Amino acid sequence: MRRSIVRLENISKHFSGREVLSRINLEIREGELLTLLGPSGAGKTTLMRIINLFTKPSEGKLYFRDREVTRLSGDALLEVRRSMVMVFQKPVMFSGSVFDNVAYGLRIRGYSRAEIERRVKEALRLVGLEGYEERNARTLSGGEAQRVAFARAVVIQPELLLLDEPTTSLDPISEARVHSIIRKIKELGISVVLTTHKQHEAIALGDRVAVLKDGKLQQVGTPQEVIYTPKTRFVAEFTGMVNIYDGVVEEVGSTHCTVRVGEVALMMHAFEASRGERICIGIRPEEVMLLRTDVPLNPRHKNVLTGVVSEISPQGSAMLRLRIASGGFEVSADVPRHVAEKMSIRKGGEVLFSLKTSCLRRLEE
Amino acid sequence: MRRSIVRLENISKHFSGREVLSRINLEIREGELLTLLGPSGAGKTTLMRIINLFTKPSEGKLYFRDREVTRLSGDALLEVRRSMVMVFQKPVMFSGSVFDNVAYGLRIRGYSRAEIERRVKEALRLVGLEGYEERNARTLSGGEAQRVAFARAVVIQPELLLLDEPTTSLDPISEARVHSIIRKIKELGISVVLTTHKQHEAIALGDRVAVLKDGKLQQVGTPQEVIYTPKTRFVAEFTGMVNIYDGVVEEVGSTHCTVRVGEVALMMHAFEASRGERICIGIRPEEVMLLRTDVPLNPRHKNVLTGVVSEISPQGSAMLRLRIASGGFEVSADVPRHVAEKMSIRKGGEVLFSLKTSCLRRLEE
Amino acid sequence: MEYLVEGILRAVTLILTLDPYVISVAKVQIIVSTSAVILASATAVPIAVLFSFRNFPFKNFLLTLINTGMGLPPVVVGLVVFVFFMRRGPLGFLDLVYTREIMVIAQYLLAFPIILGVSIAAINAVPKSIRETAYTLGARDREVALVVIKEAAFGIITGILAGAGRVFAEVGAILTVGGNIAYDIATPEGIIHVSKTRTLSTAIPLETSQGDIAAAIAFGLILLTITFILNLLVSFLRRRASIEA
Amino acid sequence: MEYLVEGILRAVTLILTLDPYVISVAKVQIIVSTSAVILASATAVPIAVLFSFRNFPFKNFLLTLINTGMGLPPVVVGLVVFVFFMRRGPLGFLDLVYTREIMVIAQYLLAFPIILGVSIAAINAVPKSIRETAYTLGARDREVALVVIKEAAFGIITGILAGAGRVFAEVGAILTVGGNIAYDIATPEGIIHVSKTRTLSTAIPLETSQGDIAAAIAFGLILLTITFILNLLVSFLRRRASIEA
Repeated sequence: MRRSIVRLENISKHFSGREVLSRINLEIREGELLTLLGPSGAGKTTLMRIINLFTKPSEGKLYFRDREVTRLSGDALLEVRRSMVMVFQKPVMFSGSVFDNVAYGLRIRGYSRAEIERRVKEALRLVGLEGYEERNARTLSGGEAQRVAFARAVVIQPELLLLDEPTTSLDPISEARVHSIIRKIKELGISVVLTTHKQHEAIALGDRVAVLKDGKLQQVGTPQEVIYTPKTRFVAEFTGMVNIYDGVVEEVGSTHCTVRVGEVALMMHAFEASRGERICIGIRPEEVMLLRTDVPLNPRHKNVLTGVVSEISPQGSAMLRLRIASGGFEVSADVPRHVAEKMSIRKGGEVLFSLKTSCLRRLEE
Repeated sequence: MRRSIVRLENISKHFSGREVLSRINLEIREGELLTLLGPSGAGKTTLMRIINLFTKPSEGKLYFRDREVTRLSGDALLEVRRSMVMVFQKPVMFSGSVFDNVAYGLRIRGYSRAEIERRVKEALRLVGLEGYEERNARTLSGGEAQRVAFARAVVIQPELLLLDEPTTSLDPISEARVHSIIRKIKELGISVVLTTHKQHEAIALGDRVAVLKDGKLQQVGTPQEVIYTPKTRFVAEFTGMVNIYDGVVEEVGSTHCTVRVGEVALMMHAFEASRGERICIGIRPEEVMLLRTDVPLNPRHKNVLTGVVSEISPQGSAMLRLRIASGGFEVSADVPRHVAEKMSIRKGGEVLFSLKTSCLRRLEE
Repeated sequence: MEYLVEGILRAVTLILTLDPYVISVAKVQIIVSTSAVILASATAVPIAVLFSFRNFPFKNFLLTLINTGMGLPPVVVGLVVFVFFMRRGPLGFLDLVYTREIMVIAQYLLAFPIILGVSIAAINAVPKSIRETAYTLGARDREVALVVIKEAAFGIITGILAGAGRVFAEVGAILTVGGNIAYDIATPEGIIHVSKTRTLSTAIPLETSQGDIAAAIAFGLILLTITFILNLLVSFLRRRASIEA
Repeated sequence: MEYLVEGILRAVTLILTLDPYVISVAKVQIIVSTSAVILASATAVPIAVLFSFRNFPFKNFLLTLINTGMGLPPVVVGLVVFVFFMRRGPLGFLDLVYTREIMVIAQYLLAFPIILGVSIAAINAVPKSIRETAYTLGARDREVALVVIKEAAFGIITGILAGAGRVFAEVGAILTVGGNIAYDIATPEGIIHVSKTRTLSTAIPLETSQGDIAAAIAFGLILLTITFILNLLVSFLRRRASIEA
């Protein structure tokens, strides 16, 4: 296991009576990129500010490299803070040149002129702004200013880089460029925490994803864990598990359970529950399996239902999302375009589909 | 063909010497939802402002219901503008109650008190803010204010609704809610133009997608046309066609052409070109087909290459993106997770893949 | 120190016993300055709306002129008014020098550019998006103007109060054109002073130079109360405005 | 009208011939007001930085006091200074009434709250994110303060100019504490006036009331030139600041 850089232990934060963060336990490990995924107002920025020692937590302890730093001040605080840098959601430039901006952190650390020039040049190359040294920082475009902010942070060679929503409101091409800069920064061995409200970004960039809602950590895990075994209803919803149902446990067996959703009884892998208990279950739309009607039904398919396609809309470029109604039970299914074509699926047509027992997951509320 | 509501004929717009829009020809049809897709600075907002008669075009003609309205002013302008409403990217509330805000357009049109109350109530229900009438509009959250702005626009029952980047910087759950409101508005028979820089949004919502770059219309078509037959390199890049190559035409046949990209010769469907011409070609990552190595090669597979997987990263929830190097030729391939598992694909492993002739597309620069 | 305390006590007594001289000086101040502010508001606010909604030639030049007017030393404004109205000046036939009327004119000229300038700034500070929202919802120019005025109301009132603050506290202009005149009336109780053109602000330097510290302090206290109320209103409006926004 | 033109011509002549009386009045104004502004700047700007970077008890109360000070009528400030320094007042032993020193003190009290208030506002107007960026990059409090002062420089200078504008144009305070005194000197060319505590702004009402319109206009022109230069500097800085931002 990699060494921990920052560890949060039962961190809570109240602002004027409102609990913005609630009992957060989280570790940031050396060399990893952790994405902090959640909607606006989830407490992502507050968490970042606590890590960067801007905000003192109301309760709990903060460790930096196994040393408690919760209530540091003065020079001790400065020393710890100088190991990390935060890039704010809307970076501001100091008045002066791009060079002045990028050099700032080095100057106050007393580096030599030659060293500063070498490092600034290198940092600007990293973000693709070679030769921008003499430009007035206040005349840069939004995207350029953001890249200067990245250079200004990385030039210090921090152990930990905190990126607060770096791609919010960027178009996809600028976003891709920022992603590639972040990957290059990671290759320099710098650990990164990145907040985002974009599921696809959290998944594409993160070694681990921490999902935050209303100040509570919902789940921490690899991208795959978060997507395929979401712990809570919220994580499921936020990561695109659009089929979520409230059901009642009908049978509890040793290998399987049966859950009733409306008029449909669904078979699931066994879990701990008692009969009559109300639970919440979900299935990802791409795991709904359409079956061919021209061949005999394979008995290993469980939860086979027929339904009528009530809606077809594009889902990204490769998939179509079908809305299928099976009596009162409705499900969304994502099907590759070519499959849908091959099966001549059309609005109003009838389809046969199966919900694999292993793909039906129980969710906490 | 549906009747046209707005038609732009060779519309150009200069601001202090800079050409923000260049010879735009575009038609908005009755009942359709047209998405205007492009990066920031492409001219999307300027185009919306021209349609809403805020900005006069420098050149070209604007038609509303086949009547030229390019240079209207005074009461004639008012009459045309009253047929449409724009919702700005960052909606502002008038000081006063939510009711006052939503009622504004009706009051200045002289509706009766009873009619205003009925319609405001209905509009607030549409956006899910029943019972908010007496709330102070300035104390609403950002998301609530935006929904009030939608209600304020729809309550007038415009023929055309202009939505300027309604979901920029929203998290996925708020975005989904806005999408559902937009779909409901469309069902009321109101035509909608929506600008966005999000490819997935343009594709999921639009009956047609118009792609704009640097003030020039790159392509207008159904979502499928824009994704699978992008006309230009830019449209291809912006809609996620990540494999784009510069090549040289080697052979021009009646059914097929051959194009050399580095050391690889690729066979494509025939197109008009002369030998030695430099062209640009692209293929979508999900159309790169991985082949099984344990069965004999099917002769209908063309452009079969072997390569080494140099990188694997998650692409959304259902797919993995492989970076494959075949000598100097590199390609990204999106493969469903379960397929990748079945084929035991791993970093550093060797794969066999095919680029279908019909999936290789020529792009204009 | 005792002398000072005694002076303050006598000043308070003068105010509480409604000393006719003190009252008449305060009355002149209030009549003149209030008239000037009312006239300036009535003319400046409509012009501010016009400025923000219409383009016309020399608009920028006029704006510069307003800004210059806001920065003009009151004593110079007083001097200009004086030379126009002095007996051998171009408007001398009106015979207004050293009357309350000319004091109103001078203070009007002081209040007008401030009220106009602040009102224009308040209207321009209303986000452009407010106007455009009204327009896109189908409003006419007149209706948009109403929306904008409503949004700018706090700022406009602040401008009026700032104008009031300038004229109530000002000495130079009112001294130059008004002359600081009081006269005597014989009453059964004896001879008392009554102000013709003497105001709170011009009376203070006069009384101090004549050694009547108690009267000067009485005038100072009344003046302070007036400006205190004006400032209180301004900060109240600021707070209201920041809650609204 | 001719009389007016004649007055202006004679005023210009007085200025161009460097009339000793006119020069000595202008000199008193410039010495007194400039000293006051320099002293006020030297004390107010460091205090403004302190205010923005340190929390201490009664901070809000002090801020309210500063705001009140900015709105205080100059004539009342003059009165307060006068009663403290008058012969039988608590500081009477210093014997400063009707000297240039007490005029500097009074104008210092006028300039100080404006410079302090505007500087605090300018420093507070520097986005919080500038400070936080400096902090996250590893800056100490002192280094962050330097960054913020650099960003607020235009605003602070504007504050100093506003203070200068207030004291150069002001009549009430300087008249109350200075007494508007000039005396006569016999020279071979005859008797001439020389100012002791008479300034441009206090001389104008006096000269108009004594009928020497030419001298009043001469003083007005010089005063106007000074305030014009101050305003020019302010609007130049505003433009620079808006280009920077």
